[in-house]
Amino acid sequence: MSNGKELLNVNQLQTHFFTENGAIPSVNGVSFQVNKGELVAIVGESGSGKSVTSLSIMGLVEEPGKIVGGEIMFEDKDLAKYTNKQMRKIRGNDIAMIFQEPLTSLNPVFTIGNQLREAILQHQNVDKATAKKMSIDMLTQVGIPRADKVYSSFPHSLSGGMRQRVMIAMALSCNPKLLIADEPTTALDVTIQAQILELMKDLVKKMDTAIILITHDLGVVAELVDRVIVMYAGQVVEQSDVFSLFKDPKHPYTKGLLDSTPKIQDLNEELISIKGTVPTPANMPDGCKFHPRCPHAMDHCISNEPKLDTLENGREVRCWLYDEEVMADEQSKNGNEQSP
Amino acid sequence: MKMTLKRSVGGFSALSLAFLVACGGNEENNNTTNVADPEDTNDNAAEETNNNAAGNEDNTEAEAEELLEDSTLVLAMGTDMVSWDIHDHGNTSTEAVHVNVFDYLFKRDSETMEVEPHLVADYENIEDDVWEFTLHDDIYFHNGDQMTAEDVKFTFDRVIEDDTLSEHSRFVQLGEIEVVDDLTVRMNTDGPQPSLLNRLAGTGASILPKEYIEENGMDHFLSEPIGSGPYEFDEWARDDRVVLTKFDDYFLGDDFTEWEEVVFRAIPETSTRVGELLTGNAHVVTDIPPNEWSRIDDNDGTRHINADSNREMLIITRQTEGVATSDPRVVEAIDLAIDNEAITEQVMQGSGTPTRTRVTPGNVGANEDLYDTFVYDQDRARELLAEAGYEDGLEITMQSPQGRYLMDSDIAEVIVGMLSEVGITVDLQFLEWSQFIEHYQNNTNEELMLLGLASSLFDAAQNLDHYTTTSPLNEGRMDYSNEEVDELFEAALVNMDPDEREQQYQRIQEILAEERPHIYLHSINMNYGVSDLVDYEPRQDELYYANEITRR
Amino acid sequence: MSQQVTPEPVPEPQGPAAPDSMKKHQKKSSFVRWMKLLLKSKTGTVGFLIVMVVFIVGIFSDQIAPFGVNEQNYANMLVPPAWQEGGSSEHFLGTDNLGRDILSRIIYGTTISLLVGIFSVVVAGILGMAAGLFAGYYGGWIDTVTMRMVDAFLSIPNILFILVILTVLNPGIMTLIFAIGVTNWVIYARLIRGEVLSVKEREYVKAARSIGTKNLTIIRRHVLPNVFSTFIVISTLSVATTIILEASLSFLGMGVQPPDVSWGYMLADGRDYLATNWWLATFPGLAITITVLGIIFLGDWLRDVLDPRSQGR
Amino acid sequence: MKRFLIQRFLQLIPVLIIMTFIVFSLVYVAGDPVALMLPEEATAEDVARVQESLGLNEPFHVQYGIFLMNAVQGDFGQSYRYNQDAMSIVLERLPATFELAAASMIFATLIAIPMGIWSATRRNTFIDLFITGSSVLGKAMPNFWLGIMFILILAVNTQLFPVSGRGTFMHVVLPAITLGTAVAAEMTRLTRSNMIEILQQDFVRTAKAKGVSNGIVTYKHSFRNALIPVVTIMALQTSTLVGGAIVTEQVFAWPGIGQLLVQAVNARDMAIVQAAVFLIAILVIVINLFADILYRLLDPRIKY
Repeated sequence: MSNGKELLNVNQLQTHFFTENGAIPSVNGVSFQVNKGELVAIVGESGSGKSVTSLSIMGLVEEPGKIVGGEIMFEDKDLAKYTNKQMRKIRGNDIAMIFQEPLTSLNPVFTIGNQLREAILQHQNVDKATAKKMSIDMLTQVGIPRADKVYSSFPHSLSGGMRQRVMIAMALSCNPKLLIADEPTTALDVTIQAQILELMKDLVKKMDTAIILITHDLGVVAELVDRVIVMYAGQVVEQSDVFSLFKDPKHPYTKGLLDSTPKIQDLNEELISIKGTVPTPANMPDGCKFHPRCPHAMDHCISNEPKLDTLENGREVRCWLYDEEVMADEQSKNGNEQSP
Repeated sequence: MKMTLKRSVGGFSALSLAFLVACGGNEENNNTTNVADPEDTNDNAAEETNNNAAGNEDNTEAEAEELLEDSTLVLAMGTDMVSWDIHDHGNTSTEAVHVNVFDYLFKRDSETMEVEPHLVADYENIEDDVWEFTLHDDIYFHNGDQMTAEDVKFTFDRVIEDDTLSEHSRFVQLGEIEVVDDLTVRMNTDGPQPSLLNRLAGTGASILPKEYIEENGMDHFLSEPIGSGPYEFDEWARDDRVVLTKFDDYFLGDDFTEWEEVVFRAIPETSTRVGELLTGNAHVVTDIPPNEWSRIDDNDGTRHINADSNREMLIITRQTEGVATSDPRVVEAIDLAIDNEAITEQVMQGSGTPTRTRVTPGNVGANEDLYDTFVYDQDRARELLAEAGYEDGLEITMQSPQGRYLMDSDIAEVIVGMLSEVGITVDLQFLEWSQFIEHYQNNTNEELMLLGLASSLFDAAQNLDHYTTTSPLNEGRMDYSNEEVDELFEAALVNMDPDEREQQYQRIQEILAEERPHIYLHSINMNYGVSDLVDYEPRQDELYYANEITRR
Repeated sequence: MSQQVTPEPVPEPQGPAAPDSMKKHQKKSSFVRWMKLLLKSKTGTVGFLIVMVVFIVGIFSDQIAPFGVNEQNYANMLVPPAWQEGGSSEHFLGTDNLGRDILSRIIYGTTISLLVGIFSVVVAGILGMAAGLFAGYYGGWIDTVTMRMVDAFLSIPNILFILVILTVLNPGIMTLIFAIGVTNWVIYARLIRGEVLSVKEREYVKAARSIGTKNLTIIRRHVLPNVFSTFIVISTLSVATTIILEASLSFLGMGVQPPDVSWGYMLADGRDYLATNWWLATFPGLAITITVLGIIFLGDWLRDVLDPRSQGR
Repeated sequence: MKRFLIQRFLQLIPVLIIMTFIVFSLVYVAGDPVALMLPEEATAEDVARVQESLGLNEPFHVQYGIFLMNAVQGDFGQSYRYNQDAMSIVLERLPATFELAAASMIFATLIAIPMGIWSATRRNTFIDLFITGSSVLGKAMPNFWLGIMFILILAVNTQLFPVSGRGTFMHVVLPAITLGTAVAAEMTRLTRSNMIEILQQDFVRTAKAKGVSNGIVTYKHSFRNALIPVVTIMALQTSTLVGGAIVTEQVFAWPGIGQLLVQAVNARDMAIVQAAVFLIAILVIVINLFADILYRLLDPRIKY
């Protein structure tokens, strides 16, 4: 599969949580690729398994969760088989991660500098003074004024936006090949959001870092990424380049997501929301996982689970609507059922 | 981490070892069966403890011997001494330490308890109420000052004049004291005092260094006391230890004692105190209850000693009119219902002697016919109760202290059980000591009150002071009254004819044995654990003269 | 955001609003639900069973005990437990130095240990609740004085305080309960006051006040349900602490006094026999340890189910 | 900081006044010690005489007033038993109790913190179960029982440690373990639950995402945060520790304030009781104050 451009290839990843009520498949056969320097978004509602996917890549799934199947090929090495010790060399160095809550993601009792240089000291063979210099440099790069002062201050004295900049600085300090950003702007003010996204975009371009952006906000996606992966209930339901997706969403779920995102041009239109909520892993419906909420659900969807089909120009979708056989069946059954 | 693990294991093992101790003991016991004493149910566990300890026997002895080589004697007591003020402590265990640092004018012989001259070289009873004492001329205090008549006068004047001192009431009768010359004093007592010499051979009669106290003040004396005794004060860490060192210029000579250092340790917890003996860190330990005897006896290198004391357990009966116990038949029934031997032999494992008198052998005026005897007759007790009109039962209250005297609460519970067998229901009230003594002092005692009484005077004058009609120790408390007793007591108090006086006292005791203002139970034996490295003959007055303990 | 395991629905503290007709039905189903919850936790189940057994023994001690509590027998003194050499099946756990049956005494002791444990917590709870409500609700100098009193009480080790109180009042069951109660009220006072203060600031309480709802009603409806679960947990664990405390007081001669008997008294009384006749102290000691263990297990489980924040801790 | 300290000190004054009032009232109600001071043979007259000489016949408020005036000057009256200034006797004992309490605290901390961390990081394993189990057991055993067992097993039977008394380092081991066990148990439980909470925090995940070692995650990032509440508990435990010392000192014949207090209470030597309670209360308060300051130092979020 490797073609020299490919950085990460997640293949049939399965991460389960083992609880008193049995194993709960939180990530259930997820596959996707990320190329070097590529900006990819994973989109989905909370509970769709997108965060667990990212944590699985990082090897940070907590007990009682466990990767039970599939592979995570990173530069042709299977991270799913790595021990924690081996993963430590990857984490923060080759793959870095930014979390949603800048407020709680920094340790309140250590200075910014202390936490920032930690990763540098861990992965690069430099002394403390150099690490400090590199840290301050990094802080400057993420646009923090008076970086040397911020270096020795505590997290609580910084604003949310500043803290997220610190997080970015921390993540990029070792020049990673892949940056996973888990809802990096959700907790921030709208005005700050744009700045942070812009900053990330600039920096990864400069450093040739690939990004996996985890978000539920399609607005953010549109601004930043090249390609979008839509997840629902632990599975990939659609995968497409960003333009095609916005122009012509295939999966009914993607459509629903797009319809529920406000756009400047239709401010006067009513927002359409997807009815219902994401099913909890414990109460997964049979058949297509989305059928209870799907406006186009057919009888076939209730008991048969669709596969991820490849469409034209590399797009993928998991929906019976694009299966010609099924559609033919359905049409003959209902006669005048309309197509999407 | 390692240490942590140990701790948790320790926690568990403390618990489980209790079982091991027991179970293991049983098995091992099969091999080393101790047939000698089948009745002794203590054996199983005791034997085991011993086995465990056996491996360290050498160690034990080595430690004890090491101490002896340094000529250090260690005594472990249940309570610490309370003060160096010889006139203001009022307790025996304090006096037991004091006697090593101070001297009395007279001293009791260790075996016979006879009063003999000590600091006094010569004395004369000039008139019934005038006494003259001459000191030895080579007595020195620890600071080098010679002891003179002035010191004697100073000492007794202090206790006579200061009525806040606890010993005050025992010494007021001494009257005026004159210094005749350097070494001679004359006491003009307040009336004839037949028991004067006894008084001069006990608590409060140690001689203090006048000059030292007047120069430095009493407070300084109390923190750095000096006396004329065989040992000098070295250190007192309260509730821990009193350390005394040998005084080289002692007037009875350098070889009076073989110990260079004597340590009195205070260890309130009985099993801990016994532990110190078993591990060889103490040579003599006091106040050993019966359950520990086997542990001490079975251990190589230690033994337990049972000795007479001048303490007695008794029940105060309230004979105030209208109270059930004012009926002599009721008190007799109570006395008859109590099986004293069962108490002394079963409960106390032989650590007591039944008695029907308060004046036990060793005291002036003792009536030996009433000692080591008791009355017990349940049927007669029931008859007497029926005669008194209580055939359907009688309900009375008994107050008892707890933990004050050897096995006091056990004795109280046993007595309640015995009385219930003849139809007397007793509401037993255990009182914490301070509450108890308050009831006692305020005369709010109920029908019965269990008490232990000691006497330091070794003279019936003190023991029998409780029974005269107007005695503050009687009036309001027992409300016992017998004219003959009153007359005999008054007469004996000033009777300078020893034989006649003795007879008077003995007659009083006969009356008391029948009329029972106090129901006498038994004299308490004192129990000691002693290392086999030393010889020790406990004294009846419970004082620990270190020089009387000797190396084997 | 991330895929968390959904916890079992946590039972809300019962609101007082349930209409009477509903209650019976609710009771049953909630009982079943509680039992299910209980069985899920091993330690909780063990704790619950221990506590139940102890309670039953405590309540029916008269019927269960083979001998009278103070029934002496001089012919049978210091008999070891039945399985030991020299033991007798009549006295399963052996006899003490006055020939009293240890098993029977432990059974009787259960009642008194529990009485002291539970009622001292009740006394402390009532006092603390009153003080906490009063201080929290009226604020001002009442609050200041109460809180300074709480601080003063907290600065003195409670065993010391109880010791001094017991010197004044002769030790006994009632005085013990009283002494422990008046010493431990501070824990509850602080808890309740804190809750009252926070509840007072809430909008709905302000609203309730503005329409003239009585203070008592506000307290009953808004304060008590909120502190109920913490209160229950603290009280449960307090019973355990009190049983230990009573033992320590007995050791110092200030615990339950004979002819009454508690585990603490037996343990303290038998301690001198540990080296020679181990069964005198070991069995009451085990009774204390096992019971306290059970109560702590139960209390921890209660904390887990009543306070969702502490799940699994 | 200065303002905070001043404020805290000012708060102490009413606390101390209330405390002395409570103790004094109790002592007053407890009645006078005169009956105990005198031998069994003493008469009512003797009692009255001594009472007057000690000023015990004054009314309550007068006695309290005098007491308070003197207390401010550090004078808590004379111990009737020792015929000495009560406070000086109590102070004389302070080092012993301090030594015992400090040793117990060190023992407890050394045990509890690693144990708590260990069991928190190995949640639901056998080790966790074992540690939580032993900590419950540690709380469930009355400490005098533990002490006597230690003496029997470790001092008398195996002679690893001295039986009793104060002196060398070995002397303090058994009493310190006896006294420290309950505290260690409590602290283990607390450390564990704090650690579990902290380990679930976002910043721990951040640290892991940086690729730092487990040790750094556990001991640097988590422990420092978990320590903050533990410090408070340690301070609160001083009161428990002193309370436990009363019992432990008795078992091991340790010449500290605890033993002094028990004897003083039994003998109604109330000058000593008052002086000791006052001193202990002050110590407890001061230690808690220190903990408060330490708390602020450990947690940079708190501003003065």
